[in-house]
Amino acid sequence: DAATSLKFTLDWKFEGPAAAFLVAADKGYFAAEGLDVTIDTGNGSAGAVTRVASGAYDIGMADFNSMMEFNDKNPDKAMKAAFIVYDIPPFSVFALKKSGIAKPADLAGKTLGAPVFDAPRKLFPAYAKAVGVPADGVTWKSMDPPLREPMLMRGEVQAISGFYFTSLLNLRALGVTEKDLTIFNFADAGVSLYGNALIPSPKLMKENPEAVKGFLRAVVKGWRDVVADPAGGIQAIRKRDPLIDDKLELDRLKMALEMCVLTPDVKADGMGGVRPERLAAAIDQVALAFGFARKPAPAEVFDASFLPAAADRKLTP
Amino acid sequence: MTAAFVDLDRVTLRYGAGDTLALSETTMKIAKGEFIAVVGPSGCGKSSLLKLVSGLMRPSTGTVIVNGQEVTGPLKIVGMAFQNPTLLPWRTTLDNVMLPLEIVEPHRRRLRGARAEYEERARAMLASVGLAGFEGKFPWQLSGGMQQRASLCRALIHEPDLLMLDEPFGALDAFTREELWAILQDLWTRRPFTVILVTHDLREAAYLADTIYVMSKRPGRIVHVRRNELPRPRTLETTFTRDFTDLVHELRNHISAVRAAQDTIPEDAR
Amino acid sequence: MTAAFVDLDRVTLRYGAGDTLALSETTMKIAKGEFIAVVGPSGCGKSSLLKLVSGLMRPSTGTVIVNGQEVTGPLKIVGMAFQNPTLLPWRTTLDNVMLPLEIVEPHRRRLRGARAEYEERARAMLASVGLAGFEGKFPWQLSGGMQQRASLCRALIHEPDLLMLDEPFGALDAFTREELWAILQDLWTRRPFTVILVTHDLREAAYLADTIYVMSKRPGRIVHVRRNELPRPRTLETTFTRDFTDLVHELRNHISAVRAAQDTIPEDAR
Amino acid sequence: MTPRAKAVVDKSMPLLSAVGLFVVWELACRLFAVPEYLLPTPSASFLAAWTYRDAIWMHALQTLLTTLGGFALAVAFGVLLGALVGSSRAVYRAANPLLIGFNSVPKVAVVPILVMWFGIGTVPAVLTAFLISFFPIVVNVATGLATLEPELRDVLRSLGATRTDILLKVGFPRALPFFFASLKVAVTLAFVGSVMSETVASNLGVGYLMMSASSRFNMPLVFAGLLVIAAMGIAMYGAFSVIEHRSTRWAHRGGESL
Amino acid sequence: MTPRAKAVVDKSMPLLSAVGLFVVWELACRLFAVPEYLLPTPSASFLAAWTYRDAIWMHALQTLLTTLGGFALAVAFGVLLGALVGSSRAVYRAANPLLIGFNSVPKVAVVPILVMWFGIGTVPAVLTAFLISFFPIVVNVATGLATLEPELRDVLRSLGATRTDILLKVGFPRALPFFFASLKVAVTLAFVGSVMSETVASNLGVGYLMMSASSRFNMPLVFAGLLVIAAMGIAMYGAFSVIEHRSTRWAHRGGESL
Ligand SMILES: Nc1ncnc2c1ncn2[C@@H]1O[C@H](COP(=O)(O)OP(=O)(O)OP(=O)(O)O)[C@@H](O)[C@H]1O
Ligand SMILES: Nc1ncnc2c1ncn2[C@@H]1O[C@H](COP(=O)(O)OP(=O)(O)OP(=O)(O)O)[C@@H](O)[C@H]1O
Ligand SMILES: [Mg+2]
Ligand SMILES: [Mg+2]
Repeated sequence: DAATSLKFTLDWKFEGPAAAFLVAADKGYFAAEGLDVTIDTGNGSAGAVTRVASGAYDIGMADFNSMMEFNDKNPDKAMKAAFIVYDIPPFSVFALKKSGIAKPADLAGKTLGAPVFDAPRKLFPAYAKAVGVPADGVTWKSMDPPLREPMLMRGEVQAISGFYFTSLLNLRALGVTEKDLTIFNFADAGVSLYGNALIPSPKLMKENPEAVKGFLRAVVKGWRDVVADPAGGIQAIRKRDPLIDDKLELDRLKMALEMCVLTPDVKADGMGGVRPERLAAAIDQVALAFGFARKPAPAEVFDASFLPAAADRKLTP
Repeated sequence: MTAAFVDLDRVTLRYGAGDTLALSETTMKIAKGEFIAVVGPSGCGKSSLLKLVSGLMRPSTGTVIVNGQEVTGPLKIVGMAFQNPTLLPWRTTLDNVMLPLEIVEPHRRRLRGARAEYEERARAMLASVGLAGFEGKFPWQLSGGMQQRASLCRALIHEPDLLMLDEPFGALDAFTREELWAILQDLWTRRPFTVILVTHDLREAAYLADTIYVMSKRPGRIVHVRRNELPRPRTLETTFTRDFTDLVHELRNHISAVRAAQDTIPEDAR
Repeated sequence: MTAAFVDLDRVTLRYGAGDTLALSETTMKIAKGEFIAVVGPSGCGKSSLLKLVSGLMRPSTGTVIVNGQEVTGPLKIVGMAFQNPTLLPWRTTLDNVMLPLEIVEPHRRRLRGARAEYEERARAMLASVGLAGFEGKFPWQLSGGMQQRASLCRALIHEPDLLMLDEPFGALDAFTREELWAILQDLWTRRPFTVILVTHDLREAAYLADTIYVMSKRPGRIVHVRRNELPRPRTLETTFTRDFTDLVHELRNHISAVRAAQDTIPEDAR
Repeated sequence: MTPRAKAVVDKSMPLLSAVGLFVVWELACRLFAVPEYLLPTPSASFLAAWTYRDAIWMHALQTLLTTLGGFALAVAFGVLLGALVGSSRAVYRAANPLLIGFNSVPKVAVVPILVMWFGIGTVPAVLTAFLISFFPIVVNVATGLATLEPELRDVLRSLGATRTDILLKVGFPRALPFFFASLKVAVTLAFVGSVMSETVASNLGVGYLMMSASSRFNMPLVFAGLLVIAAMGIAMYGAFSVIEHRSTRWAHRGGESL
Repeated sequence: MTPRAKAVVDKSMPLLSAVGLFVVWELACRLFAVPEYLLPTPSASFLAAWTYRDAIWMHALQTLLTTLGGFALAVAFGVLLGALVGSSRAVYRAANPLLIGFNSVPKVAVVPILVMWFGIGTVPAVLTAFLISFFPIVVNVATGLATLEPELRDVLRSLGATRTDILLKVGFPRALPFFFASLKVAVTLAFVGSVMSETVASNLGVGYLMMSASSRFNMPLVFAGLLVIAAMGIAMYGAFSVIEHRSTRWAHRGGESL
C-alpha cells in the first residue's frame, strides 16, 4: 500500500546538524519504513513547536524546554517529545576575554545579547542559579540571531548566549579565535537539561504510532551513518542547499556530535531516551526558570513508547 | 392629450446650503419636437436649467417632468453638448464621438456587430462639421472651436429624443456657425426631436428656435416667452428679412430691460 | 526708430513631426501701444499665434521678436486670457485673480506689504466685470461666462505691457460683452499697452482694434490687414454708424472669400 | 432612508465595520475551535491588552514617536525627491532604477546593517521607518507633477514664472491628491518599518513586545500588540485625513456618488 | 548640447547613475575599510553572484514567480476593492479603518500564521506578496476615482450610463495615472513580501538564500541576493513602464519640462 506521508520541520536551516535526517531520506531509510517524509527548514524552536501544534507539520525538531513552556501555556494542547536528539543542549554564553569576564560570576551586572526566543537566554535563570549570579543581575538586549556576534564584537553587549557550535563558528567567521573567548557551557555548571527533541503531533501519536516508530528507527540509522561518515552527511546537505561551505558545516556537525549527541549517556543507553532522574531534575529547573503555573510530570512531557529497542539505538558499535 | 414633453413647474435650484440661488420659480412647457432657445445674461442659470432637465441635478423645490415622468436621475434619452466641450482626453476625437453609441441602447447592443457602419456614421458627422482628417487626433490636439464641434457631434450621434445644447457655437466664427445652423436645422426637420438651445447669440435663437425664452438675471426666472413663427426652412436670406431683424431687436430690448430692472433687487432674493 | 514692439517674421508652426501645420509664413508687425485684432476661421491657428508671441511655444521656422528681443521662452511682460478660462480649481476666484501679483515683479516684491491694497484692486476689478460677491467662490462654482470674466481680470490685474486675449468674451451675452468692450477700451486709453485680441465677433474687432488681421484657413497665414481709423473713444453709438457697419461688412467678405478660396488647396500644403 | 438617518449610518460606518470584523473573528475562532496559539480570539486579545496596559502604553508610545520621526523624515525627503523626479526628466531617468531597486529590497535585510552602524534602539527604528515609507511619496508626488495638465502650467508660464514658482503654485497643489494618497500608504509602512526594526533589535517598542510575547507563546498579547499598532495607524490616518479633506476639497468636488 | 547628444545622455542616465552608485559604494568601502560582515564591496557581491550563479538563478526564478503570483492577485483584488472604495462613500467609510489598520501591521507577524495554515513554501510567499502589495493599489485607484472631475462624469451621466459604465469609461481611464503610480510601489512591495516570507519559511527563493548566507556570515552572497532582487524589481518595473507610457500618454502630454 501507499507510503504514509509525513511532514517534518527542522528547527533551523539546512546546516551540519540536520545531516542525519537528510541522510535518512536520501538512503531510503524512511521509505523502507513505508514513510514518505518531506523535510522543511525551520525558523527556530518556538516556531517548530507551534508548527506541530497547529497541525501544519506531523513531526518537528524543537527545543524540549520550549515545548514544555508551550504545554504550560496551552495545557489542552500539550505535546510530548518522543525522542531526544541533543542529550546535552549546546547552551552557552560567550564573552570576549578582553572584556574581563573570566568566570561565570563575572557576568553579574553585565549586558548580554540574544534574541528573545533564544533557548539559552530563556533558560539563563537556571544557569544563573547554578553559578550563583542573581537572575536579574544581568541586562538583556534583544537582537536578531545574525546580529548577536557582531554586536559582541562591537562592544554593544559584553556577552551573548547561544548554541555553542553556532556562535563559535560565527565568531570564527568574523575572525575571532577561541583563545580570545571565554565560553561558559550550561552543562559544565551542572544544569542538566535536555536539548532538541523530536516532537510528533499528538494526533499522529494516537492515530499512527507505527509511523512514529518507523520514523524514529530511520532517524537513528541516519545518525549512525553520520557518526560513521560525517563528510557523507555534509554531501546530503549540499544536495539541498548547494551554497553551503562544506568545511564549516562539517565542523558544525562534528561539534554537535561531540558535545550534544555522543554524550556518555547516549554511549551507554543509546540515542533518544531519557534517564528518569535527569528528566525530573530538568523539569524542576525549567519550571523554575520559566515560572510554570504547574510543574508537569515526566510522563506528561516525554513518551518513551515509540523508541526503538535500546540495542537498536546505539550509534557506535 | 397635449401634455408637454418637458414640463418644469416652479423649479427652484439652490447650490449649497442656502448659499447661491441659481433658479427661482422657473416654469416652462416644451412640446415634443419643439425647438426652443433660452437666452439671458451670463450667470443667470441657463446651464443649471439644462442640468435640471437632463436629470444631472435635482431641483431644490418644484418638479421637472420629462416625457410624463418626474425626473429623479439622469435620463437616457438625452444628447447634451456641455458649455465646455469636456471631451475625454484619453480618447481620439472619433472615439469621443462614438462614446454615446457604447452607452445608449439600442446602439450599444448593435455596436459590436455594426462597428464599421457606426464608425462610418461618426466620420461622416465629423466631416459635416469640418473635422474630416481629425478623427485620429486627441482632443488636446484640436483648437477650441474644433473641440466644440466634436462635442456637438457627440451630442447628436445617437439621435437622442431630447437634445440640449449649451452655447454649442460660442467658439466658432460667424461662417462656420451659420453653416452649422443650417446643418442642425436640416437634421431637426428630417427627424424632429426636442431641442433646448442655450445661446447668447440672438440671431442664432431667432434662426433656429420655435420658441424663445428670455431669462432674468440671477436668480433666473423666465421673464418672457416669444413664439417665433418665421417660416421654415430658414436660410441665411431669412436673417436679412425685416421680420427676423425685428425679432432680434425685440429680444434685445427684453434682455436690456431685464438687466436694467433687476439691478435694484437684492442678489439673493427669493 | 520705429521698430515694431511685436515682430513676427515668416513664422511657421508645425505640431508634431511634420504632422499638423498650424501656421505658415505668418508675418506681423505690431507697434507699441497698438490694439490689434486677429480674426479667422476656426482652427486656423489664432490660439497658436498667441502662444508663439507669448513664448509658450517656439516657432518651427521664422523668428518672433518682442520688444527688440527674440522670444526663446515665456515672456515676463504678458497678460494672457486663454481660450479656456483655466482658472486654478484649488484657488478662490479672488486668489485666482491675484495669482499674477504673486509671480510678476514688481508686484511680487510689494505684495507682502501691500496685500490689502492689492486685494482691494482685485475686488474692484472683479466688481467691474460683474463678479462682486463671488470673490470667495471656487471657479467650479461659477458659470461659464463668469469664469471667463474672472480669467480676463487675471490677465489684466498686473497691468502687463502686452495683453493677449483669446476670445475673451465668447461665453458672454451681448450686453455684458459690450459693457466689457467699453471697460477694456477705457483701461487701454488710460494706460496704453499693446493688445492682441483673437475674436470671432467682427463687431468686437471693429469696436476695439486699431488694426485687424484676417487669417486664412489652416495652415493660417495673414491674408488681409485692415487699419481701423474709426475715431476713439468708440461707443455703442459708433457701432450704429455707417463706417462701422461697412467695416464689419468688409471683414465679413474677406473671411468669406478666405473660406471659399482655400477649399481647393490641399489640407497640409507647404 | 431620511438624509439624517443616512448621515448617522454613514458616520458610524467605520465603527460598525470594525465591530463587525471583531464579531466575525470571534465567532470564527469559537465555531472552528481555532487554537489560541494559532489565532487568539479578539476578546482574549483585548483582555491581554487590558491586563498588560501599562507595558503596552510604554511600548506603544515609543513606537509611535519612532514612527512619527521616520515618517516626518520620509515626507520631507519624499516630497523633495518627488519634486525633483517629477519635474526633471534627467533626474527621473537617473533616480528611478535606483529607487525601484532599493525598494524591492526587503528592509529586514537593511535593519541589521543600520543596527551595526547605529547600535540597538531608536535610531535604526526611525531610519527603517523612514527608508520603508519614503518611496510611495516620491512616486506619487512625481506622478502628480508629471501628469499636470499643460493648460494649467501654461497659465503660470505665460506670466514668466520660474520653475520653482510653477512647482509651488500649480505643481504641488495639483499633486496634492496624489500626495495624500501616498501618505496613507506611507504612514502604514512607517509603522511596519519601526515595528520591524524593533523586532530585529530593540528592548522597547511594540515590535519588541510582540516578539517577546510570541517567544513566551503568549499569542493574545501578540495580537494585542497588533491591534495597538493598527489603532495607532488608524489614528494617524484620521489626523491627516482631516487635513486632506480641507486642502483638496476642490479635487473631491464631485462628492460621493460615482 | 545638441538634441541628439542630449538624447543619448538621457538614455544612458539609468546606467550612469547605477554605475555611479557602485563606484561610490566601492570607494567608500575601501577608503573607510568597512569590514565585509558589515557591508561588502559591490565587487565582492558581484563576484559572489557569479560564483553562485546556478543557485542564484534557481532561487531567483522561484522568487520571481512567487512575486508575480502575489502581485497579480494584488492587482486584481486591489483594483476591485479600490473601485468599490473609490465609488461608494459607504464602502469607503467601512473599509478604510480596517484597511489602514491591517496595513499598519507588519506582515512578518502574519507569515507564521500563513505557514500554519498552508505549510512553508510557495503558498505563504505568494500570499504575503499579495497581502503586502494590494493596499497601495486600493488607495491609489480609490483616490483616482474619488478625484474624478465631475464634468467628465457628467458627460457619461447625461447619457444615462450605469455606474459600471461610468467606472469603465471614465473612472478607470482617468484613474490610470494613479493606478500606474501605485503599481510601481506595489511591485516593489510584492518583492519585499515574497522575500520576507522566504526568509521566514521556505527552502527556496532569494529570501532563503539570503537567510542561509547571512547565517554563515557570507555577506557578499547576501548582497548578491539583494542585488538580484533589485534587478528583478527594476526589470518588472521596466516592463509595465512601457505599458504605462502607451496607455497614459494623454496624461503625460505636457512632456518633460515642468
Ligand atoms: N457647482 C456650483 N456650485 C455653486 N454655485 C454654482 C455652481 N454652478 C453654478 N453655480 C452658480 O449658479 C449660477 C448660475 O450658473 P449657470 O452656470 O447656470 O449660469 P449660466 O446661465 O449658464 O451662465 P453663463 O451664460 O455664464 O454660462 C451662477 O451664479 C453660479 O455662480
Ligand atoms: N497641442 C496640439 N497638438 C497638435 N495639434 C494642435 C495642437 N494645438 C493645436 N493644434 C492644431 O493646430 C491648428 C490650429 O489650432 P489653434 O488652436 O491655433 O486654432 P484657432 O485658430 O485658435 O482655432 P479656434 O478658433 O477654433 O480656437 C489646429 O488644426 C489644431 O488641430
Ligand atoms: Mg452656462
Ligand atoms: Mg483658439
